[in-house]
Amino acid sequence: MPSNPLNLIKKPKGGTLFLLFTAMGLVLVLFITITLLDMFYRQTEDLPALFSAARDPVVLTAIGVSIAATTCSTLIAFTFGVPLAYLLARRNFPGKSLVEGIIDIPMMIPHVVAGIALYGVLMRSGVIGAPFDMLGVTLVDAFSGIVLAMLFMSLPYLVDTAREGFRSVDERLENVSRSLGASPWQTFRRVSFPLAFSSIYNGCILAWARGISEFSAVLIVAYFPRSAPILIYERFTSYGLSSSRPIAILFVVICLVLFTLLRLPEWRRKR
Amino acid sequence: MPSNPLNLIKKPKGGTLFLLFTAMGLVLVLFITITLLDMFYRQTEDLPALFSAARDPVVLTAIGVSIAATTCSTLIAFTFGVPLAYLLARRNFPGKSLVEGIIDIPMMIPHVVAGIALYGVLMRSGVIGAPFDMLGVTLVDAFSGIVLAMLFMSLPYLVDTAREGFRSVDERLENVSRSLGASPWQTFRRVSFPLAFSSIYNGCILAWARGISEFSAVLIVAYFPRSAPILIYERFTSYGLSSSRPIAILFVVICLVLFTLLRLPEWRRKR
Amino acid sequence: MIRIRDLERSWREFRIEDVNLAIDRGEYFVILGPTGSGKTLLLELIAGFYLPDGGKIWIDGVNVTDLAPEERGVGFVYQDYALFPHLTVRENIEFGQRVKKLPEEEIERSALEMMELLGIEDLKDRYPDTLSGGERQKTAIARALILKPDLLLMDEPFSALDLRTKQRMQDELKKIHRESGVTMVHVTHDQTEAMVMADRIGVMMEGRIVQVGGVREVFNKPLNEKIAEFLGVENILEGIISEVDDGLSIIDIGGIEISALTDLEVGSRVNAFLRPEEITISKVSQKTSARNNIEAKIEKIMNLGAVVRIELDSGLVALTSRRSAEELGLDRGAEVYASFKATAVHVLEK
Amino acid sequence: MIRIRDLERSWREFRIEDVNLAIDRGEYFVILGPTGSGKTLLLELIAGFYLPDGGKIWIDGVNVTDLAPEERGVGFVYQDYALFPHLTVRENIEFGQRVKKLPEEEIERSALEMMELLGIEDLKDRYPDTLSGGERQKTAIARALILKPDLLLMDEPFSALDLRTKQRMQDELKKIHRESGVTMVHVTHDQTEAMVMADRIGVMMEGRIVQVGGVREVFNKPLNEKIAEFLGVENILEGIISEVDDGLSIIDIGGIEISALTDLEVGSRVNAFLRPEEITISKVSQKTSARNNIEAKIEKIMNLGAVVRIELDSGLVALTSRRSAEELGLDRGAEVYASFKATAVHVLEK
Repeated sequence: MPSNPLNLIKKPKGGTLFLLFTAMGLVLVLFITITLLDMFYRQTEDLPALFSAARDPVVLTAIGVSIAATTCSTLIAFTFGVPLAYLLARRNFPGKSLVEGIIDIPMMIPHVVAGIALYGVLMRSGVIGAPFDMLGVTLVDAFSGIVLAMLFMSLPYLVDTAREGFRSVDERLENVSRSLGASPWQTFRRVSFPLAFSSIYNGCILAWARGISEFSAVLIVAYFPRSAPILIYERFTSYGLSSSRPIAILFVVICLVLFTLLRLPEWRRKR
Repeated sequence: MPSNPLNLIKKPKGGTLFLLFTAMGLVLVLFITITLLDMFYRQTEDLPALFSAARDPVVLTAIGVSIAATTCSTLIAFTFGVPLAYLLARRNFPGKSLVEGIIDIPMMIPHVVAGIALYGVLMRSGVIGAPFDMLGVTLVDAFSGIVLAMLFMSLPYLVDTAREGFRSVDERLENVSRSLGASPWQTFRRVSFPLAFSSIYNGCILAWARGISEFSAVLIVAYFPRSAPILIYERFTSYGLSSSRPIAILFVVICLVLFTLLRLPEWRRKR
Repeated sequence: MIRIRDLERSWREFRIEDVNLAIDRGEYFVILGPTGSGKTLLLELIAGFYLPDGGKIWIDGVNVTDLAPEERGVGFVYQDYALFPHLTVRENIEFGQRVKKLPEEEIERSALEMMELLGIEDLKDRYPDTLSGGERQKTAIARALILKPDLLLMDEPFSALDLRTKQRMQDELKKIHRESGVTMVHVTHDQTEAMVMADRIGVMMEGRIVQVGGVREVFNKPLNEKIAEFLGVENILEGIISEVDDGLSIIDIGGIEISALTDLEVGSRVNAFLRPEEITISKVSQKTSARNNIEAKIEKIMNLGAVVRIELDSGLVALTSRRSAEELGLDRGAEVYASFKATAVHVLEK
Repeated sequence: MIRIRDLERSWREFRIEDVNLAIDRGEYFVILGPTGSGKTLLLELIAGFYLPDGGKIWIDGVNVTDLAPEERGVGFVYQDYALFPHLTVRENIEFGQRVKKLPEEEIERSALEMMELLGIEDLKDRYPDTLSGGERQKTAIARALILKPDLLLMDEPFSALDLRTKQRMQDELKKIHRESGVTMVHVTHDQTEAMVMADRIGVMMEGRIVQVGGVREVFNKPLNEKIAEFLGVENILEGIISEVDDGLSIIDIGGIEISALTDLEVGSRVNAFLRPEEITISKVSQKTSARNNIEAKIEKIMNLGAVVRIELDSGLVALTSRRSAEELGLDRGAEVYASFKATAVHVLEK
């Protein structure tokens, strides 16, 4: 009998190959695990710093800004992205793959470049910034700038996921709905949207997570009001690791908790 | 006959719903398009700056550092990630989903937090940095630090894509290969790897692209030697938009060209 | 009820063209054709899920060619029933009335009636993925019928069912058809199903309706060789008419003479079609003027379960029951007589 | 050749247990069982793709239970042939010799021979996705046979083929079996296929081998009701033996008496099995001592193409050819005689 302890699905032999592969894979797993656990472990040596960070209004405000901004950007992405996703899933039109390509650009270009491009259009004299400036609204170094920067970076995640969700809805269900007398709008509301909802929700979570972790574009477009990543970076450059780490830990824990809470309804439904 | 010009696949009616959806989708498409085109368009007003950036050795060195570092990190990810991916696709073992979860962590946590965590382990007194320091190798503010930061951030893309590639290889092909006398290693080399190759290659491209666009973690771990995103940011904070934009444009164009070249063999094969 | 003129449409790899068809009110019409012949597309065009590239469709005298599906009042049952997976059986059935915003009371009452009619009231709170094939089919039919459509289109309605359920549902569907009087158009690739269900059959091949007629007419008198082959007429014999005597002709098939009924003249080159189950294999000659009798040697016997397929050296293929093959002691190389009625031969000029 | 003792294995939703089996050298052995009975898993255990949870397997006297697949020298042909999609037909066939690092010259020569033998030399540079079902099957068989295995395992080898190709490939495979003398184990859920191909049959149900025997033996004398039902014996009659006379017994089936051959005693409660194609329907009585003859009324006639299925009011189901049903003018409500030989009834004590 094979002695390979990983051989639990009882495949005969081949143990040495898999042992070698396990060893190689372990290198990567350890790299990630050690990096993260070390951060938490080091902080246990200075718990007071963690507690004081958790009470520091500057820190809490920054985390609040991050959460509020990514929530706003996700809502905007949802409102405009779901119709676009439905369109891309259901209609053929000239230039469709161009549109799909454009939507994916923010994922492909370096984040800093996106920040530079966003700064160019959002600044007071920019194509988008100028009309807002006339209304007395400043986008750069403002909450709205954070939201737009996050929106730009997180859009593709929502649109792509929702589009695949709509694609996986059998088009014949929509046909049947129409033959039962439902208008296109009724069909969308009663059939396509509910059936794609789990994908759309998933896309929202992805967009939300991508938004809250965005740093590069926000750094360039809207240093103020300080969002959490900016504050962590600022503390790091000004006071070093020991001053930024408690905030980083606080931020990542809050992110992961919120992330888990957002996923909860999905996990429930699957059971 | 329907008058909706998008109605090219000749679906009856439903035009108003789709017209509304088109309008909403257009907002997003325009947001991305305008942001990017504006950057290029503005630069046309100052072409000399673009040309001088293209000749500036500091700029070229920074772009070179970015390309070299992401290529190194992709090679490392390939070497260790492909065996791990095969393992995850083919074997069941206790804690498998934990391992899969760990591999995906770098995608889920805020980039700055990853940077802080990486700095903590890579610095001279860090868990990984200390042994290297004894060998006389410094990881922080060094090329190797850039590579490790990129590796951390881009790993999940390669492992996930390669794993799905291996999963899509019919396991029965491996069975048949074994029944024809091939050892596990011969089966991997002659059947599984070639059949999953296109996914693996795709994963490499994703990891490469993720690496080259990484800014946050690199900013914290290895400001020097300056990679392209760092240089762009430095110029932006020191001299403003007009000084950083040419580099941004140069960088993004080079990225997209390389990206396209890397995709070329894949497109060819599909025809 | 339905009139279709010069209908034409391409969609992906499918193409239908030159479709002209008239289906009567209350009829059970089966469109029979091989996979890929465009049957489903034709049904979807009638329902309005796609618009034709050319041609017109009338339902009940109204030109519906450009109408949206929700304006046609046509019920549709897809191959795998396309039930809304997020709704219960009852919600599926009530769907059409709900979008029409009928009073809640009426919706519930008629949904209940419909479920009782089909015997699925016990399933009302179940979701489609917990239903068996037959239950799904009943739900899909109920969902369509509750709106009292004049026309019900069904795409391979039995292909997802096992044999027993299929036989039961065929009876059920015929009953619904008799009692409701709704015009039914049913698409299938299965000859037996078409025989069992149809009032009339339209044979569809390569995007065209190539033959329309009653069941016997279509199966016994296919219009050409291709149709004959699709319908399972395995014996297609080329020959020349050598003699005509009062409607009964003699056809010379490479030296062998067979009698058949035809109005063609002496010297005509013809194809003669003969279904394998029309041939009786026996050990004694049964020749009469109205019955062909060919001496032959068995080249091959293949056991197909209850039936045996016999290939003769003359090229003829016969099907006979395994029992009678055993009783006759048929075996490879045996000398036998293959006999068949002159009326079983269907003659067509080449 | 193969000996299996107390084999046991669970895998996903499948489970096999208590499998004991002996297959002789050179035999064509068919494992026949319904979908989900664990047939494929059994084959994969013999090939060594999985290890058993318990029990032992010998091939050619060697205990291979713990050997890796590459050490067993067993050919395997999967249901859809599992050709390597990135290799040409020729590269697929050469695969086994290449991993064995045979001399290039020998590899090419024997691959060419094998391709010529199966008539696929023209396909040698084609990739699997351009091949038809039959061509794929030939390639898969060639790929396995070139290594001259003592044993070839085949998982539903015909299920991916259309009817004509299937019939041709069945002949081809029988020929290969005769000429090469390789032991073949073939798994299928198709009774007809088992009848056509097998020297011996092992019936597998719910993870166990429930009956092993020659073709006639298995089909005519199923060991219990479940097997009988799976094998298509539609008439399963419960009764009591009321009279025994020199081996010919009379069984009382709820008032109707039928004769059958059995050694059981008077008063035994039995099940009598009767295949529907064994029943002849006629308008005149054919009673003899060795032939049962039951008066009945036709309750239902169902047209199944070449064959007609007749349900009688006595509960019996008969299959007869459509032609003879038409000649007799059979119809619903007709009074007929159902006759069948006493030897066609298979009696089993309850």
